[in-house]
Amino acid sequence: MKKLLEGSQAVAEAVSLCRPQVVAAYPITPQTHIIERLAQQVANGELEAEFINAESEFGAASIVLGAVAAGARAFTATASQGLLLMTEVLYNIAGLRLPVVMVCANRAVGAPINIFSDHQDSMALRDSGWIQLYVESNQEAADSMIQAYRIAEACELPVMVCMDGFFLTHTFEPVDLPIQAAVDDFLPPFHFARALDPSRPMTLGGASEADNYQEYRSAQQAAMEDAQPVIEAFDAEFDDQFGRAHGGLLQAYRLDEAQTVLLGMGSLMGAVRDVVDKLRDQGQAVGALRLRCFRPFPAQALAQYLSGAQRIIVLEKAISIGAGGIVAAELRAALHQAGIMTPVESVIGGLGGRDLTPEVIEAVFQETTQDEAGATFRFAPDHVTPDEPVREDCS
Amino acid sequence: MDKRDTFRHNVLTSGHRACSGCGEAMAARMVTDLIGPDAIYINATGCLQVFTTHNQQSAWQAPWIHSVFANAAAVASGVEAALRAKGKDTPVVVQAGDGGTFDIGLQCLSGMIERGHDVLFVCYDNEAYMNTGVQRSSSTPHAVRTTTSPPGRLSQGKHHLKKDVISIIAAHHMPYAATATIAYFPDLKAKVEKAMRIQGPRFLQILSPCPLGWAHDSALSVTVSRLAVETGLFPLVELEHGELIGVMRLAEQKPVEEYLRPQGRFKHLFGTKTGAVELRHLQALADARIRRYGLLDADTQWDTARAMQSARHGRGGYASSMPASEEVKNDA
Amino acid sequence: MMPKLDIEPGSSNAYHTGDWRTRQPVYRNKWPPCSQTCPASEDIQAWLALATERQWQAAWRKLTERNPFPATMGRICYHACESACNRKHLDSAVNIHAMERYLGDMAILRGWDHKSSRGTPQAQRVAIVGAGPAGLSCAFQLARRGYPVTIFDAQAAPGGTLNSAIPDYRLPKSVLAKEIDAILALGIELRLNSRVGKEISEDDLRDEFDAVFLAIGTQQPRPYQYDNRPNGDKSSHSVMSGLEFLHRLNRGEPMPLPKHIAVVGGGNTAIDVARCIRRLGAEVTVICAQDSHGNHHRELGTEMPASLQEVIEAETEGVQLIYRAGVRRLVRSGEHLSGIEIAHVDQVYDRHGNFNPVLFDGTEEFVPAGLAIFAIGQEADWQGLERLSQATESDGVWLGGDAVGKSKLAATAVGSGYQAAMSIMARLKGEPFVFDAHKKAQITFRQMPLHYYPKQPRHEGEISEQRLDGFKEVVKGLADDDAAREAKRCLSCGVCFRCDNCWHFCPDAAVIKTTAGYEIDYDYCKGCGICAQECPCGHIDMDLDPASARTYSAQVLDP
Amino acid sequence: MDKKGKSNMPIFKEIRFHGRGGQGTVSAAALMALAAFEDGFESQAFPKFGSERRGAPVEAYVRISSTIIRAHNQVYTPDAVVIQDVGLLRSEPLLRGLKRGGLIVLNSEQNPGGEDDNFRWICLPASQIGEHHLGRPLPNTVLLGALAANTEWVSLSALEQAVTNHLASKGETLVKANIDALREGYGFITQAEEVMA
Repeated sequence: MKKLLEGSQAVAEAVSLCRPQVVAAYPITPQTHIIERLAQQVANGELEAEFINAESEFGAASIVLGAVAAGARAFTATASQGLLLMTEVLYNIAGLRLPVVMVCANRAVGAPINIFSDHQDSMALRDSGWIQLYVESNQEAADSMIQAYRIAEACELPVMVCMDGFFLTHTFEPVDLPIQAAVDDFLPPFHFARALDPSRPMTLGGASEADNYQEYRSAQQAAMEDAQPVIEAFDAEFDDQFGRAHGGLLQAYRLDEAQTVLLGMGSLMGAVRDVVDKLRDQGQAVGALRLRCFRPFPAQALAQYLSGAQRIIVLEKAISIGAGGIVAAELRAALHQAGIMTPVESVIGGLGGRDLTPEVIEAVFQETTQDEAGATFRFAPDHVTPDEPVREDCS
Repeated sequence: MDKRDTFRHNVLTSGHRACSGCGEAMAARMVTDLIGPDAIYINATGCLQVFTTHNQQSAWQAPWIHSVFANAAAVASGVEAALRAKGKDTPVVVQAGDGGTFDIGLQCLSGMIERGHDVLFVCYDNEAYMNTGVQRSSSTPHAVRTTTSPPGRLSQGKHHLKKDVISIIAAHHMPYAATATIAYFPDLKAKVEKAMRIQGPRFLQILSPCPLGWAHDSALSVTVSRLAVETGLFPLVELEHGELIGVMRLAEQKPVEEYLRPQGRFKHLFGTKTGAVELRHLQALADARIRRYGLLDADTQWDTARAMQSARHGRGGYASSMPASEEVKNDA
Repeated sequence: MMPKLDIEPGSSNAYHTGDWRTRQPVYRNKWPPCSQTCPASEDIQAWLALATERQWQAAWRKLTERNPFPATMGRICYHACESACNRKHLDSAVNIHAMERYLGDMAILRGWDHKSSRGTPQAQRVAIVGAGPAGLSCAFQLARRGYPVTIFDAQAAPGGTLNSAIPDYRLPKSVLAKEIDAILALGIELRLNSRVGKEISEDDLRDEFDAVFLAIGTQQPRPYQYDNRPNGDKSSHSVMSGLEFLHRLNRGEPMPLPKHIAVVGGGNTAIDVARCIRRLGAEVTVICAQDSHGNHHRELGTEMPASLQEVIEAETEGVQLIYRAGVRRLVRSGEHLSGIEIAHVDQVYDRHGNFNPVLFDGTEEFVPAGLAIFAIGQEADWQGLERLSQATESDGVWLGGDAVGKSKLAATAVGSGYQAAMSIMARLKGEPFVFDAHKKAQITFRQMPLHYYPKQPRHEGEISEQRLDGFKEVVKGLADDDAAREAKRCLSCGVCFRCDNCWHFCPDAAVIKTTAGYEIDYDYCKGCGICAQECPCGHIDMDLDPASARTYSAQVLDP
Repeated sequence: MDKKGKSNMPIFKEIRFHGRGGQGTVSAAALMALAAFEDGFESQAFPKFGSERRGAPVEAYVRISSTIIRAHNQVYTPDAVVIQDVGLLRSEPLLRGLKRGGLIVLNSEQNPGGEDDNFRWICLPASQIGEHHLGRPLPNTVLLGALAANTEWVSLSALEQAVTNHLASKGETLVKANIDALREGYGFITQAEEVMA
């Protein structure tokens, strides 16, 4: 049944439906409402799980590492500084091929310290070996939790569901939560073959040397490659069962005959769709492509979608300092590899919570001046906030 | 000079964005004014850092740096080492909340103390993660409601005990470690001044009520911190090289209920059978702390009554300026 | 523009957190309970504050602004101020009356006078009838402000009841005389042995003076009845009024007394009489219709009216008291009294609140007594003043003192004289007069966190060892050092004494300390209320901030 | 009010709530969105992002739409502004972006000089009413009632349902008190000639 839920609560309810046995977390804005809700569920007896208040994010990540290694389904969530403090452990989880699922409530990274949303934190972990799904709405955030456990456990890869802090975590909007039986149907109980168990004493996390370390990494890479069809397939299966799909790897919007494609990740794509509709109404051939799965990077699928585009604009809320737009750079590489030479405009904005409003997105589209020679990206213009009451009439 | 700064420096000045009635803002203002502006302050992440440095505005009138949550003591170690290398003796002071002390910052703190850095580490203990909206920390007392230790069908608030951090710190055999609270300014002053006279690592744990997280009236921050001491739940102690050298005696032991009642974070304990068990538990914890530190029979003149008493600087009763004295007008 | 990596110190001052405020602290002087209760409206706190600094003369001047009888009142006033003193909720009340006496005695000893406070001479003349505390108080206030005053009194000496009915062991005559002399030294004309209607006519008073203040006191015992015989039975040596007894004693008339005496009454006069009798060597029993002192009885309204301290002194001196007892009849053998029959009093006051005891049959007891003294109140004697007493302030006539009003305390008379003086002056100047001393904001101990004050024992004057040996003063004055220390026991209720609490505790550094005191910096004050909560003396109020519609509660963690 | 009939009407409204930390501002926005959702609309509610300090100015936003709401941006040009504390007027530009003809629901006994004909002012002593019903001067549900009565964007019954659901865990007494407060607020209807469509 559809309910109006805060994003954090929707995610917590969805996690709860996945029957995690261990939840560990350390509070950080804007992740807190997720773990607070889970804590309340445990206190009320609505969720049978061990809820562990860690002493740091480093501890929280390590707790879920241990929990999954011991064969339990586990959950954690963090953001920003907390995600970076987890970094060493997150690489380790991925290297151990433990199917951990976590939420990153996307937030800027300090200094200067800033609690508002951008993608700088999770993008910094892009090379860690985690699957990363960037969600657009609270509905998708909730559904993606259920998909994430299925994907993680099927691929033995950890999954990070990235949802924009505040824009999603703190926003109430309609969410349809599935019933427990349906989720149980979709997501079988977790059986971890390599679980630590005296009846089958195995060693996890041993040392490796030059003659085989690289093979661990190539195996991870292969697993990532293999995960792409799995992600697609489970999204389709989810659609069959629950009547909702989120695009699997990529979600296209009005791409038919689109000459210009606006591409981006996360909640900003809602506004992008509104802009696309408006521009289409004005006769512009514009479409949108949402990159839901950033890791594994769906290079081939992207090339297929974008083969006909004449103008590609990538909007992204992170910057690789010293290089520029991360998604744009990877997209250029992918298109180049596919022999598509359409230039990719890289527009960076929304850092530290700056609002990428429909007006800003439209302005980005309308900007026709050439980028400075040699520039690989530009910053999005600012939204102009009216200080005085506007004289636009109420409808 | 601004008349605001005539009688003290206001190292932590106005315009900061702490909640109304913030105990931590009060404690930090007291401590930093006692130390003065000729010091370098290192702040861990937390309320104090957030509310004093909002968006390109700073409430600090002394050199101050914030890095991340866990590393304040290590940053301070570096600052102190640099000053030593440059032949300076500027005091170095760390300010952190209980999260940055008891939990995420404990490792760096332990390292700083073990290496003997000449740093004063001040922990403003408000017994939970208030900056993120009241989640439990290892400093949160038993049975307290927070958002991550919520009471529910299976729970009476936090299951675990408040970490005895002063004992952990003192076990480093460091020169000076003490507890204090905002309610007893003369005591706090003596401890800060003493700490500033001592070389080497020093530690102060200052109980700083949070009207938001403790859910008490914003006017009661001082009152509540006084009751924490008077009930025995928060003993005021001093340790040198791991040895207990002084306590604040309780002039009168108050029942813990007096302390718990005004605080919403204990509200769920009242009126239920399971809650009553936790109330007895909290009383027993207070009794045990009183016995452990000898708070009722310590051989010291310094007690909770003496430490409360206001200095009488001027004469009171300048009521002669009151309108009651018509003579003033008529006689003229 | 590149934002700064280093931020200016104190730049947060640009952000005014005062806008967050819904309540605002305000420094506001309160009227402490001692002054609230003082019938003479003394600014007790102010003169005690001066005394803490050993500014004795300044303290005395502050005190005498309202009451020119400190040495007298310090001895005989029943000090309601001390019953009201907030300090009794910490340890024990400040010994205000001893301090008052200390200052009064010092003034007499050092010869301080009131001349320095004389105001500009005025033309309008005021006549005062009665040289008791009310009349003298009124004369004092008017004379200080330059008005020519003439006092008429029927007696041969001034002082009224203070002179005629207060025993020497409580008030030595010389002390009263010195204080009256100091008042008269302001240039007041005193005409003794001058009874209106006899020595001077009502018309002359009206004609010669611009204003007349009638303060004739109560010199006539209230009528009492027993055996259906009225009190006019003056032929009897076995029955008299308390007032008559005290007058005769004070005049030094010899009074042969029987071994047992019964005093009927529960007021201070009854106790005075009883204590005098003890000093004259007889046994005495006080028959009191009301209950003994105690909270329960006070709540019921049946507590005896006499001062508790006086009762304790009386009991110490061997006075017997019987409560809840009324006189059924006098038991005589011939013309001699052998005793009185008393019975249990059920109801003391009737439903209108009038004293009207109901005695229960069958509860009679016999109290042996050779003399019965009825001390059940006294009344004014308006003979010769029939017309003036009906006049009003608009006719230029004021009434005051014991003769009017319910309270018969000397301090009330002093306060009444003060009020009359103020009213007369205002009328003579054509200004409106509002007496509002008791309408100011009060302060109770509940508004004061008393734990901020150290406990200190109350200093008492020494008690004479030979108290029943004649009529020497029982209580001695305070020692000098004790007086200074006792003054410091004043909590300064409602009035700032610069403890720094508000300044120390403000989380927002929004209290500014100055050489003159403290100021709230409303640019930054968030209105948390800690300063008000922790102000030891309750000097700070939390008002609704004028910019805010309504206060909101910060009590409960919101969902 | 008929849910289906309502949801067929194309509308898109944005509301901004101003209050102080601790006044239930975010809750008010959530209740408004919940009620609109009850009425069959799409809706969205969210706070001004950032940490909330007790006593500090707080904002929250609501969108109500007959079609799906996809954007997650802040509200810049609201159709109505709800002001929970008149004291905020002295420092915050509370009317910024408010559309011409927009509604201002203000917790104040008097109109503090809002003679601007471009807006409609509803002033009511919501704290007093709140205190009367709740024992605490909480204005939020009272103002919601007034907002609903003067806009017809949401029905009273939907608001009551929202309050009942949202506060269920706090006990029946609190639910009832809030509904009473809501109803009294609903009684404050503008003097103006018409209500907004």
